[in-house]
This record gives sequence, C-alpha cells and structure tokens, in this order.
Amino acid sequence: MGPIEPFLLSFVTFFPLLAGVGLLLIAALASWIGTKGLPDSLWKSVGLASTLATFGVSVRLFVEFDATRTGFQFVEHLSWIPEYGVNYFVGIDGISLLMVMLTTFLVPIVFIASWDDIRESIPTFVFFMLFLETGMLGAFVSLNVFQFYLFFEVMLIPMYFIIGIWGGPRRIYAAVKFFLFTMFGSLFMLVAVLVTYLLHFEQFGALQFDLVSTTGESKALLDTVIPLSGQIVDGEPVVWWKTQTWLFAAFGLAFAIKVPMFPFHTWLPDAHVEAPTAGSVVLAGVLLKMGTYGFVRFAIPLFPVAALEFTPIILALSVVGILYGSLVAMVQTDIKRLVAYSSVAHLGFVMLGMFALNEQGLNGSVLQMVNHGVSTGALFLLVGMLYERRHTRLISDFGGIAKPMPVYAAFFGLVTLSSIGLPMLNGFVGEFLILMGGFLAHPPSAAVATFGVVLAAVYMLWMYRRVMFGPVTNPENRSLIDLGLREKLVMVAMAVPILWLGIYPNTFLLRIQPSVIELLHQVEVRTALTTLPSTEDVALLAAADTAADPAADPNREPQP
Amino acid sequence: MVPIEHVIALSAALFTIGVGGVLIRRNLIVILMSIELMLNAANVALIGFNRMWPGIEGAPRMDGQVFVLMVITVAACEVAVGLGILISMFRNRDSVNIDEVNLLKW
Amino acid sequence: MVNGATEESVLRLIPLLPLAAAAYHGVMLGLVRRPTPRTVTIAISCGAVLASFVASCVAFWSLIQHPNGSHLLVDNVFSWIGSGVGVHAFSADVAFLLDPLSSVMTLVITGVGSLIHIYSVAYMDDDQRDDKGFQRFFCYLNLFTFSMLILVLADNLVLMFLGWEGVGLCSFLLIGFWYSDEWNAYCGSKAFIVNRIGDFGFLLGLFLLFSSLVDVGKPAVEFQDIERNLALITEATLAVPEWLGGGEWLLVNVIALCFFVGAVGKSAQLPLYVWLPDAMAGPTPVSALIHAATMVTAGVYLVCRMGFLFAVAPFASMVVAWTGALTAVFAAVIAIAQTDIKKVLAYSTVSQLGYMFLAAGCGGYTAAVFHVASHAFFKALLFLGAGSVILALHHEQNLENMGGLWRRTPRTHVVFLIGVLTIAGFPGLSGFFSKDEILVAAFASEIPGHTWLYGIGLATSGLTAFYMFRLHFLTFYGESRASADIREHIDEPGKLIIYPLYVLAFFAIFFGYAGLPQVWGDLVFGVDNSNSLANFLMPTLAVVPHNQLDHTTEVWLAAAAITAGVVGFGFAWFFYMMRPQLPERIAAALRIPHQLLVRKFYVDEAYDLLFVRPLVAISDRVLFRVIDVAVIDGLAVGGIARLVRATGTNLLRHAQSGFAQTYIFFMIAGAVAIVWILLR
Amino acid sequence: MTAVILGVVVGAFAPVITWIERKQSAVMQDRIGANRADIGGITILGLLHPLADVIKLLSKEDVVPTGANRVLHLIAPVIAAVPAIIAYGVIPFGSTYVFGGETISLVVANPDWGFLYIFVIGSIATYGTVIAGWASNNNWSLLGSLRASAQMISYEVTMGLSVVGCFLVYETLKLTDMAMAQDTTFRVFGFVEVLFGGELPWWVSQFAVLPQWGIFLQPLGFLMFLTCIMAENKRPPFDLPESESELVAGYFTEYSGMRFGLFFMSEFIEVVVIAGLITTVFLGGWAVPFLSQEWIVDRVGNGFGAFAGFGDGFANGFCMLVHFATFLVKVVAVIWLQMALRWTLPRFRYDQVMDLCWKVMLPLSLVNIFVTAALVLLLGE
Amino acid sequence: MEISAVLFYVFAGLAVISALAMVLNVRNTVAAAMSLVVTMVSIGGIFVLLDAYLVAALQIMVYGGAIVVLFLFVVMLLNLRTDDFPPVGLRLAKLGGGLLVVVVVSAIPRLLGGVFPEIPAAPTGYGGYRALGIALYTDYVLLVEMVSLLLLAAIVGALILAKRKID
Repeated sequence: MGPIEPFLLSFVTFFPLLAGVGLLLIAALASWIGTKGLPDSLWKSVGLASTLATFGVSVRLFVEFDATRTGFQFVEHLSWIPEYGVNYFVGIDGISLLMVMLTTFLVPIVFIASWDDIRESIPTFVFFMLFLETGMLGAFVSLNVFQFYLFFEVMLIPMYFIIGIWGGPRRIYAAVKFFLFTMFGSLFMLVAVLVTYLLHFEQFGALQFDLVSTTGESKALLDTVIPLSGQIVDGEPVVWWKTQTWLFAAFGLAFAIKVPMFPFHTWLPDAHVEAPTAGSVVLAGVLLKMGTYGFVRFAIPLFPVAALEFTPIILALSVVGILYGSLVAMVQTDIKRLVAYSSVAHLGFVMLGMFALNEQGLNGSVLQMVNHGVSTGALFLLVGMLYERRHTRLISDFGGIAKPMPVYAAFFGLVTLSSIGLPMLNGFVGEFLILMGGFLAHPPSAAVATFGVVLAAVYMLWMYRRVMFGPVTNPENRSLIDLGLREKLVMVAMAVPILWLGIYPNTFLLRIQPSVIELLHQVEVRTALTTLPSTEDVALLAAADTAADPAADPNREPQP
Repeated sequence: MVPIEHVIALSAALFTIGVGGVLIRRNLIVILMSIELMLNAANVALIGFNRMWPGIEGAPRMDGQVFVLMVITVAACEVAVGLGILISMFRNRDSVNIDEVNLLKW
Repeated sequence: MVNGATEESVLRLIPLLPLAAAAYHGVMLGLVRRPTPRTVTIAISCGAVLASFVASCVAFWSLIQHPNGSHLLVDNVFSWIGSGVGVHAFSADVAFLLDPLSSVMTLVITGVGSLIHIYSVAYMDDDQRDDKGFQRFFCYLNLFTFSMLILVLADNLVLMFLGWEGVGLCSFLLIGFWYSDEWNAYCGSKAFIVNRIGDFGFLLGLFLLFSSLVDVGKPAVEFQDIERNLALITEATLAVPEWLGGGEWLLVNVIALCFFVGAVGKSAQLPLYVWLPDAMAGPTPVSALIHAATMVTAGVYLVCRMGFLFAVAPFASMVVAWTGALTAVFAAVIAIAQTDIKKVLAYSTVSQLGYMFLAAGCGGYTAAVFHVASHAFFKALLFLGAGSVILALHHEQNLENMGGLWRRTPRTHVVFLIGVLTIAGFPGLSGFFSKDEILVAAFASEIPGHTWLYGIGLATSGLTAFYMFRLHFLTFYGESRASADIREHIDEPGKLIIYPLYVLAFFAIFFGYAGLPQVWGDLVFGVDNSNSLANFLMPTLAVVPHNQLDHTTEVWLAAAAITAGVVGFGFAWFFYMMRPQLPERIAAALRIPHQLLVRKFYVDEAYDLLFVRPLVAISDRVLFRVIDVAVIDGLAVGGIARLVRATGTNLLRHAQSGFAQTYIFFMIAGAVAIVWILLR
Repeated sequence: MTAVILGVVVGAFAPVITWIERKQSAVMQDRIGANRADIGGITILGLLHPLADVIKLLSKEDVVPTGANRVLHLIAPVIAAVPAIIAYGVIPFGSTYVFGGETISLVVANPDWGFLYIFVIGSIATYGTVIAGWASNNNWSLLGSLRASAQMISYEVTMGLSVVGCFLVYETLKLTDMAMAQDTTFRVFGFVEVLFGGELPWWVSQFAVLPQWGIFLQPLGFLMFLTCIMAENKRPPFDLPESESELVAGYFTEYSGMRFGLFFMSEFIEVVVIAGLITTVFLGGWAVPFLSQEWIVDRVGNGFGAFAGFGDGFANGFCMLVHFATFLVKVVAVIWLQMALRWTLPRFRYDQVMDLCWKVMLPLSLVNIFVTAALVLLLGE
Repeated sequence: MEISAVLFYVFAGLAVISALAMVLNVRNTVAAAMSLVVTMVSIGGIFVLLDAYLVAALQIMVYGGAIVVLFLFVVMLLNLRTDDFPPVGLRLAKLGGGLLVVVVVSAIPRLLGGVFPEIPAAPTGYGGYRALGIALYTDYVLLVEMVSLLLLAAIVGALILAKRKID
C-alpha cells in the first residue's frame, strides 16, 4: 500500500478502470497469440477481485477520514489543462465519502449477484461495470467542475450499454430514453457551468474550473459572486434575466432529471424495468445519487440565493413526488416498476430534506441517499433473483413464494421493511431526520410528506403480501429453489449496512455532520456575498478590478 | 506584374466555376474534378497573397506556399479516397450518377 | 459507543434478552439449513422472556429501593441518532427509563408475556407445522416482546417510536403467521397499514413537538426534558390555514391530537379500530399477548406517558375521552352479534380500550393504567381460555358450533368463567375495581359532557356483561352444537395450557387489590392509602383537576355499575339460557339492524369503498395511466419527441434529401450569405 | 541558339537510335541486323533504314478508328512527343565557359529547379499514352493505357524519391550544379577519417580515389533511378502497356503513319533524355574523370596554350569540346546500356511490375534517403 | 505591358476557359479531364509568374501528373460511356449555380478595384525549394507530420475502399 499512499483517492477511483483496461489488453494479447481470449470466469473473478480491492481501499479511506475536520480530505490537485483552469482535482468530504463507500460497496455486490445472471458477452459486461464504477467514483470525488461534468457524462456510456445489451425486451428504448433524458438536462448544466466559469473569469481574471481553491490565495468557483439579476447589455439591465436563478435552474434541471424528481421521472421505470439486475442496482443505488449529490455539491453552494428562491418549488415537487411515486407504485403490476416508482418517492424524501437546508434535513438527506442505495439496491437484487428463477416480474404470476423460498422471503421482508422505514433499519433514520428537518423548515410540506410513510407501507406491503403470502396458486412457483449460498452471501452483505445504518447511524452521521455544517456555512456566506452589493456595485467592483488588472477586461477573449 | 486584385479575381472566377460544376454536374467524377478546381482557386489566391507579402531580403516568407502544399496534399488524399468511394459505388450500383445516390439521408 | 455498565444496566437486559433470542432464531432460520430442535427453541425463547421478567423484577425492586427517591432509573446505552449542533441539535439515544409507569408496564409485559410464551409452547406444538415454523413463531414472539419493552422503556419519543413500529411489525408478522392463507396475510398487512396511519400521527406530533421546542431553544425528545420545557410552549398557537376555517389553535392541542392519532391507530379506537378484529386471524396466543394484553394498550400508555401534555391540552383530552367512550359502546354493540369467539373477545378488547381512553381523557391516568394492567390479566385469561376451547374443538371458532363444553373441559370452563366475571365487573374482582375507577374518573372529570361520558361508560358496562355472558353461555352451556366427529374428541388441553390460565386467573381475581380504590379501602377493608398502585404511579402521572367525590357518591356509582352488570347478565341469561331460540327470532324480526350488527355496521366495507378503492382507482386510472403514461410520458416527453420527429419528417427531411448537391447548395448559399453580410 | 542546335541534334538522334537498337539487338542475337535499305547500293551499315522508315511513315494514311474521339485521338501523339523533346531543355551538355567577356553555357535553360522540371515533364508525359489508348475506342488500347497510366504514376513516385539522395548529396536541384559538383574526386575511404578520426596511410588517400560521381555516391539511387526511368519510358522489360503478345501494340494499336511514328519517336527521344539525365546526375555529366575543368583550362591554357601561344579562349574552347565529347560518350554508353537491358531481360508480369515498385523500390528508396541523410549529417559534407 | 503580365493574362484566360470547358463539357468526361489538366498547367504557369517555382512544379506534378491521371484512370477503368450525364435536373442546384455566378460576377469588378498596393519585389530565394523547405521543416513541421498522417490514412482508406474484397 505504500506507494499509493498519496494517491489513495485516485487509486480508488481509477483502479477499476485500470483493471478493466488491463484485462482488455491481456485478452487482446491472448487472442493475438492465438488463444480464444480469456475465459469468462477469469474476467468475472478479476472484475470481482478488483472491485473488492477498491472496496478495501475505500474502507481505508473511511477509517482514515478525519471526521473532526471540515473541508476536503485526501485532496489531490494536478494540473491538467492549466490554461483553462481544468485540473485533475479530487478530494472528499463526508458527503462524498459516503457516496464513494456506497459505490465501492455496491459494485462488488452486483458482481456477485450477477455472477450467473449475465450469460453473454461477459468480458464486455465486466469491462463496462468497471468502467461504470470509475465513472461514478470519479464524479463523486471530482472537485473540478469540468472534471465532474466529464465523469457525469462518461457514466452514461457504460450504463447505456449495460441496459442496451443485457436488458429486457424493450432495452433499446429504455436505454435511449435514459440517455436522452440525462443528456438533455446535462447540456443545460454544461451551459450553466460555462457561464459560471466566465463570470469567475470576469471577476478574477483567471480561468478556473476548480470548485474550491487549494490554497488560500487562489480563487475558485465558489469565490465567484453570481449576480442575482441584471446582466447589463448595452447599458440596460435586462429585466427577465436573473443570472443566478437561471443558472440554478439549469443545474437543477440536470440534477432533477437524474434524481429523478417528479415530472422528470418517467425514464426511471423504463430504465429499471429493462435493465439487467446489475444495471438496476447500480442505477438505483448510485446513479440516481448523482443528481442529489450534484445538488448538494454544486447547485446549492454555488447558487444559494436561487436555491432558496426555488425551495418552494422543489419542496412542492418533492412532496408531490413522494405521494405520487407511492400511489403510482401501489398500482404497478411489475415488481421492478414498483420498486422504480418507490425510488421516485424515496428520492422525493431526499430532496425534501436537502431543501430544508438545515442540519437535520441535510444530514438525513445524505444518509437517505445511502439508505436508498442500499435498500433499493437490495430490492432490485431480490427481484433479480426471483426473475432469474421465473423469468417474470409480474406480481400476479406470484403468490405464496414464502412457502418454497422462506429465506428469500425473510430477506425480502427485511429489505421491504427497510424501504418502508422501519426503525432500527436504515430507512428510518434518514427519513426521520429528513422529516424533522422538513418540519423545522416548512412544516406543511413535511407533514404531507410524512403521509408518504404510510403510503410506503401500503405499496410495499401490498406487493409483499401478493408475492410472498397466500397459497401457492401458480404451480410453477411450487418448485422454486430457495437462495443459494452465493445469493445468501449477497443478501447478508446487504443486510449488514441495512442494520448498521439503522442501529448505529452515528458512524456515518458523524462524518456527514461537519460537511453539512460547512455547506450551510457556505450557503450563508455566499448568500451574504451575493445579496449585499447591488448589481451596480458588482459592476463597479468589477470595473475597479478591471482598472487594477487589465486581464479582467470582460470583453477580452478568454485566453491563457 | 499584374495587380494582386487580378489574381484574386482569377481565383474567384475559378472557384465559382468549380462551385458551379459541383452544383450542376451529375457525373461524380466531374464533381470531384470541380472540387479540385475549387481547391486550386484557393491555391491561386494563397500564392497571390503570399507574393503580396513575400518577406524581406534574406528571410522570405513562405506561409502561403506552405499552405498551398498542404492543400495539394489534402487534395491528393481527397482524390484518392473519393475515387475509391466512387469505384466501390460504381461496383455496387453501376453508376456514378450523383442523382442516384441519396443514401446520405440515412 | 456503548456506555459502561452501572447499576441501571439491568434495564438494558430487559429488552435485549428477548432481542438476543429473536436474533438467534433469525440467524438460525435464515442462514442455517437444518431446523433447530423444538426444545432448543423453547428453551431459548421462554428462557429469554423469563429472564427478562426476572430482570424486570430486579429493576422494579431497585426502583422501589431507590435511595434518592426520584422514582426513576435511566440507563443510557448509546447515542443512536445525533444530528446538528446548537439550537437545532437533535439527539436520540438508546436510553431506557424505568419509572413507576414503565415498571408496571414492564412487569405486565414480561409477566403475561412469559405465561403466554409457555402457553404457546403447547398451543403451537399442536399446530401441525414444521420446526422452522415453530421457531419462526417464537422468533416473532421474542421480537415482539423486545419491541414492546422498548416501547415502554424508551426514555425518548424516537426510541419509543422504534418500539411502536416494532410491535406493529410483529403484529403484522404474527397475524400473518399462517401466511399461506390469503386472509391471514391480508389481515396482517391491514393491521400494519392501519397502524401506520396512526404512526403518521405519532410522527407528526413528534415533529411538531420538537420543532416547537426548537423554536423556544430547547430541542429535546426525552420525556423528562419535554415535560420540563413544556411550560414554554403551552401558550404557543398554531395559525390555521384559511381552508380549515382560519383562526388559531393551541399548539399543545394539535400536538396532543397528533399523538392521539397514533394512539388511536395502535389501540384500535374509532375510526381506526378495524384492524383489531381482523387481527384475530393470528394464532390465539398472539391474540392474547399482542391484541389484548400488551400492544394494543400502547396507545393508552402513550397518552399516559404524555399525560403532562394532555393535561395542558383540554380540547385534546376531551377528544380522547369522547373517542374512548364512543369506541367503547360502539365495539360493545358490535360484539353482541358476533359469532366468532375470538371476534367477540376482540371487540370486547376494543371496547375495553375505549374505557381506558375514556379514563385517560378524563384525567384518570391512574385508572387507565390500572385498567390496562387488570385488562391485561383478564383479557389474556379470556383469550387463552378461548384458545383452550378452540384447541379442544380442533380449531373451531364459531359459537354456533359450540355449547355444552363445561362438562368436557371443566377447568377451562372455570377459569373462563372467572375471566367473564372479571370483565363483567363482578364485585371484588379486579375488573370491578378498575372499571369502577374509570367510571368514577369520568363522573368526576370537568370536561364538558362528562355525565354523558359516564352514562355511556355505564351502558357499555351493561353491554359488556351481556355479551360476555352470552359468549360464556353459548360456549359452555346448553347442548353441544358441534358436529358429531368433533364431539367425540373434545378434550381438556394439557397442563402447559391450563397452568398459565390458573396464574392469570389468580391475577384477574386479586390484582384489583393492588389498586383498591380508596372508597373500598375505607369502607370495606379499613386500609389507609389502599390504592397503592395509584400512589406508586402518582409521581409520574400528570394530575388533572377534577371534582372531588365523596364516598357516598362513589358507592352509588359502584352500585350503578353493578346494576348495569346484573342487567346485562340477566338479559344474557334470559336470551341464551332460558329462551335460546329467542335471539334467532329477534334477529329474524329485526333483520336490518341485526345484519348491521353482524356485518359490524359495514365499516370495513365503507372504508373499502371510501378510501381503498378510490385510492387504488385514482392511482391506477388517473395518476398512472393518465398523468404518468399519457401526460408526462406521452404528452410531454413523447410530445417533444414527436415534435422533433414531426419537424424532421415534415420540414427538415426535405433539406436532408440525400442528394449531395442539395447539401452543397445550402452550404454555398450559406457561404454566400455570410460573405454578403460581411461585405455589406 | 543552343535551343536550335539542340532541336536539330535531338531530331536527328531519334532515328539514329532506332538504328542503334536494331543493330545492337542483331549483335546480341548474333545476326547481321538491318542492312537492306540502300540508296544506289549504298547501305551505310543500314543507316538508311531510319530514313526509309520516316518516309514510309510519312506517306501512310492517318486513320482515325470508328467511334474514336477524333480530337483526342489526333492530339495524343503530340502530347506524348512534346514533353520528351522539351525535357532536353535542362540537360547540360557542358559546363560554363568564358570566352573573353562572354559566357557560354551549354544548356538551354538552367533554372534553379531544374530537376523539378524533369519531374513535371515526366508527369505530363503520361497523358499522351493515356489519351491515346482511351481515344482509340479499342479495348487493347484502353487496357494498354490503363496499364501505362498506373505504371507511370507508380514509378514516378519512386523515381522522385530515388534521386532525393542525390539532391541531399549535391544540395541542389540545378542540373548544371549537379554536374559541376561531380567534376572532382573523392577519397573512397575518407569517411573513415571523419568517423573514426586518425589518418589513413598515404597510399590509401592517394590512390583510393574516385571521381565524385553520383553512381559512386548513390549506387542504390542509380540503380533505382535507372529502373524507374526505364519503367517510365515503358521500354522493355517494362513494356507492358504495349506488349505485343498481349495487347497487339497497347495504347497505340490504332495509330498509323506519322502519329504512330511520333509515339515511336518519343520513346527513342526519351531514351536519349534518360541517358542524358543519368549521365548528368550519376555519371558526372560532361566531366572528364579525374580531370576537373579548372585543371584542363589551367593546363591547356597555361601549359599547352601558353606554349602554343593560344589564349584562354582556346583553353575554354578546347575544354568545351572535350566536355561535350565526354558527355556524348557517356550518353552513348547509357543508351547502350538501355539497349542491352532491353535485349537481355524478359518482360515482367504486371503484378511483378507493381510489386517491384511499391514493395521493393519504394521502401528501398526511403531507406536510401534516410541512410544518405544520416551520412550527410555525419560526414558533414 | 510587360511580358509577365501578358503571360499572366494568357494563362489566366486559358485557365478560365479550360475550367469552363471542363464544367460545361457534358459529353466527354475525358475531355473534361483534359481541360482540367490545361487549367492545372495554366495555374502552374501563374504560380511560376508569381515566383512560386516549387509550388508550380508540384502543382503540375501532383495535379497534372497524378490527380488528373487518376481521374482518367478511373474513367477508363469504369469505362464510362460519356453521354450519360446531362446536367442535373435539380432546379434548386441550377438556380443556386446561376445565383452564385451572378453574385461572383457582380463581385469581380469590385475585386478589380485596386485597393491593394503594388506587388513588391520578391527577395532572393523566394519560392525556391530551399526557402520552402526551411519553412516546412521548421515552422510548419507539425503540419507536415499531420498531413503525412493524413496521407497515410488516405492511402489505407483508398485501398480498403477500392479493394473488391477485404482479405
């Protein structure tokens, strides 16, 4: 471990991809010297081993993470395209730490779970999974907005293929839908990123994509004053143009689609239903967090005033999402689709907590991201196991599964309960904190959201009852085989965080806490920064800067 | 020597003729040739402008001519590939009539 | 992480022992292929609960002996959820609080729980199921015990909520224990979901309470801290939105009502009582333990625990009292016409719970707790007795097919009779005293319409006597109506069934003397401070101002209660012993009211029609089919797609003709345009 | 003036070469060869045959086949012949000589980019054959011109690359400068001194000396250039475009009369051009081995001239004559070489021709360039 | 008028006329190609007049010697009957062509307006292979490399495209 010490984070991030590429090269070499490439089992084992190794190293990150410190840790900052402020800049705080852990935890699980599930093009699958892991981790650890965007987009590629190659009958449709939805939003984000970047340039005369500065002197995007309104064009303030609002809207759209929030959610059920188990798990477990994480990391701190401005809308959409997702989940006939809609509801909670913009809400929100990843991931795993046996996911095809598969039923029950938010299991802690935070910020919406807890029980238990309980009506279900050792292993592994997060969430909350406080602090500071001087003052300040520093001429071409 | 404007005028004329050829001819070969003509028209202009600013004694400036060289090279590549395409197209549809090729819409 | 052991550490043993047992069972069931032998299962389960009972006794003892006289023990195990700093700080610990209230509950739970565990060994042994099922049952039962203990021992609302949800879960699991039966599974999830509606109220109350405490800068969820800081928010009001009529409500009322919604759900009060009768689908010991003795009283416990809140929330208290009273009479009326032995008992439970709420609402927290405890004994007795009957009749629950059992099962008959007498309020038995306390509390309270409440209570008491004796008569007396082959095999169940009944019968008879009302202490026994239970509980329970009654009034009230009981007994005797054919004729004559009673006023059907079906229909037809599929996906997303496609097919396609020359033309035209613009 | 002289000389040369070819083939095949044509019994070793040929060709009918493209058909032989003739323009027959105040240069045109001119001409020359074949409306012709065009384009590339080594060595594209640079000697083992230091024994430095000709400096380049330029000329063994046994006469099958003669002539003119070029680039041009122009002028002028009382003019004139003679000798030698090759080697197969070009010569020429460049850098010439 | 100017106009006229001949010759592709050769050579002559000797040589070598020959080669290879290609039927293209001609023709007088200064005398070595070579291999070496890569790609591409069967 010695030599990787200063690059722990990069190691975690890139090890999967390196392993994948290495495998590819070796396979190419092997087929070049005349063998039939590497055996599939080798691909799988090496893939699993490398993800496990990644998880191992990330555990080290978790252990060595200094929970008493705010700010980013394990920071690595390397110049990449310094002329344009594009740097390789990674670091984690408590929030991203959890996301990283979640990712590194889920991917090996997925590997084990889809050991027999994926039967064709295994090398491709392994490679894409490894690629995907790096993509996801990269997005979580990026502190350079450009780099983040890169990873944010890169992720789509493997996911697209995972859905499109190994998916269900309508996989192409789903994959394209997923891709287009996400792409649609993220392009808005790209524009907003560039605007922010140019604003930074206007104010400081330097091109910088770094979110935070590595040293005290240099300025980063978070030092930029994003004006509230009145971009001056030809001396006239433009009334409809509200810089911060629009920028936040652009970021928000990208992330809201990814989350997905209520009206932008329709890609999710399709993607989930069509994706293979592995895809669903990673999609629900990690990819969706990209949206919420994006809000926490970028949208809110960069545009705090606009965030506050949008809070009513987002709260409303979250609440609608919770109720709507729950109600629609209730009437689904396909288990996976049901779980997908439940994701909409769960992420509604996450958004609610986040936009409570207080400690409880944010703590809960971040924790709930992990919870949702674990619970919904586990649900998808379980659905996948059932699908493997019966090749159907229709609730009506089942009934009385608990009889032939008691252990399965037990784990399903556990996960269901965790998803419902039963205390002592993980779902509760997050939901509870979120609702508490919501109550402190905006009681009515939180009160309505609380009703979502009831609905969660309704749809999950109804489904559980219809699938697990009752007589075994379908003769095909009579001879189902209960979970094997591998599957038990997977489920036990999933049960560990479910119970841990439920019984002793402080392990995680302690690490989230400083980051959340820091975030709130940032919001406060930046709100003050943005709101104090009027637009004219900003212009004056900029003019003064221009006088002092010729490089800050706004009309100048951005050049190194 | 003539004024540079005349060189440019020649270039423009040749270019226009090339464009016209591309637009009105149906024979893919002639179209390719018209493209060559257009490239050449550009070359004329480049050479003319280079001649306009030839540098000083002892340090001639050759940028325009360098570009022309590059254009010529690119033209050669283009012709090689273009004719390759043309041949395979002819093989497949027994024609080099550009009107009969509208696969570009897919 | 986990705080070190102190003398209070015995508290953590009380819930953890059953948890350990449950966890053991869970691991064995889930991860070990071989079934665990029944003896091991029994030893671990019953051992854990018994040990827990012993620990409770020890804790109780040390509470009584507590030197500083603060009457409470706190065992702070570890910090569970901690979030935020400063004024928003929120921290919920896994901490156990033993005060008189919780100690009484703990003793009842572990005591009755132990008995029922033992009873279950025999009851489930009869069940022709595999060892795994047997173990699963005990796993759930242990888990339930754990949750219930957490519920009562929790020193803060959040941990209490853990228990609160936990018991709901276990109830779900145990009702649906025989999950292969669709109906059982349905009942289980119904119970859970209805409970969840209550939990919604609980959570709302919790959040509202916490946020209002945050507003005054004293955030806390611990009962003691809330009680200490409650004075700061008693005056606070809540602006009511216009569509609710506007104005302002007292915040504490709202909070208390929210908590009461939770209690209503858990304790099966109007309008959320519907799950409890259906919960009888579970095994009978479960009905006895969960749906009679312990879990359903959690709501009462909550109200008592939060008594300090309800005490300052008069409106909420009134609602509690009225809800209790109405539930009591409503359920009693339904019970009259039920033919399932367990259903009758279930409605009786609902009715008795109504009593307790009546007491709590009237400020008689002591009375409520007293009745909780005595009810636990006699209702457990009744249920277990019913279980014994059911076993004897080979899982026959319908009263129509019983009768004349007293000859075949004399011991069951006796203990059942004791139970019936107790619940009917036979003087001297515990039910008499506790019910009397409640009626007195209602009579003496100052809330509006308290005499009506008293009247309802009294009437209910008569009804109770009527339907309980009806039950008893139909079960044990008259001619046997069971089918011939069953009649051959009717046998008294084994010792493990009967002995717990004896114990319970003993408590049903004599427990009343622990909380002997002062009036009887003075008049009959000549004891000062006879109501030791009330004295014991006094420090923890809130005191609500009420009218002081003199002994004469109280005696008259008791007499009235006895009279009501006698009248009920008389009617029952008349209808079911003297003229057994009369009820049928009445039923035939009053077909519609009778049908209404038999079908439980069609409440389930109404709920189904009013809430369940519309919700499903709207979700499916409107939300999913219309909004999701048609509007969002079809119109918005698909619309954009179609728009793009239409633009392509109708407009841009012509530009994309595939003819290279067209493209070149456009390119050239563009170039020319640019040049023209530049040269303009 | 030189241009006129040149025109006459060249015009006369071509028919003579046909004679040379016939005679040489006869010699090589051990027969007598052309000897019948006579004017009044005088045959002059058959030298009258070319004359007879010309008369015959001129008097034949000029046929344009049916369906042929008339204009192109007629113009094609001219296109073929003209480049060959004008290629002479840059080949120096001698050095520069000073007669009093007047300088005489034995070259028609002497541009700085002389060799490029050759390339340009060479590339234009392709058209004649191509057009001829295509315009004849004859399948054999078409095939012939297809072969011709492919072959010529291919070999042009290699030809250009094969002389790049020479350019590197002479550091010029000017043909006179090239010839001038060869008018000296070099020590064969001189590179040893440069590379390893030290000095060679005097007898080595003194006697191991060669004229600094291209053939010695660029032996590979010489071979390749010779091959390529012969292929360019479509002469055997590269005469596939006109191979009698396959294509009747290839691209000029349909030609008759003087137009056929023009093709014929252009081929032979090219033989001379090739000879001149090779002489100039590889064989020292007009230079007399071991006797540089200065030496001759000096010795003749100051020695014999002074002795005989002639001035510098005589020395220069003498030198010019010597040089011209030397040049002619060398050219004839190269022509002989070409003839010998023609009658020695069998015809290639078409794929062999192409393989030779693209798979052997092109790589070799590139290697040659690299090696030459490296040596030039190392030896610092 | 000095001789170079005369030559310029001659070459220019030749170039334009032969270019027109190429474009307008709809009957005979080979003749069109030959017209193109004339254009190329004329342009080469103009290059020489503009003191771009090396480029002129390369112009003729590459265009005249290689590219047009390739065209011819292909024409012959495909044995195209030349009468098959009337001008395109697309009105749009014709219209565009006409419009373009109008625009350019109307612009040419403006181009002849004489806004530029006289062409100065060229320094020694201008347009020669030395100067060009130095420019190519110092300032533009990257460009050369890129173009050589392009060439390589084109070679491979052309081979693959033209091969009947990839083996």
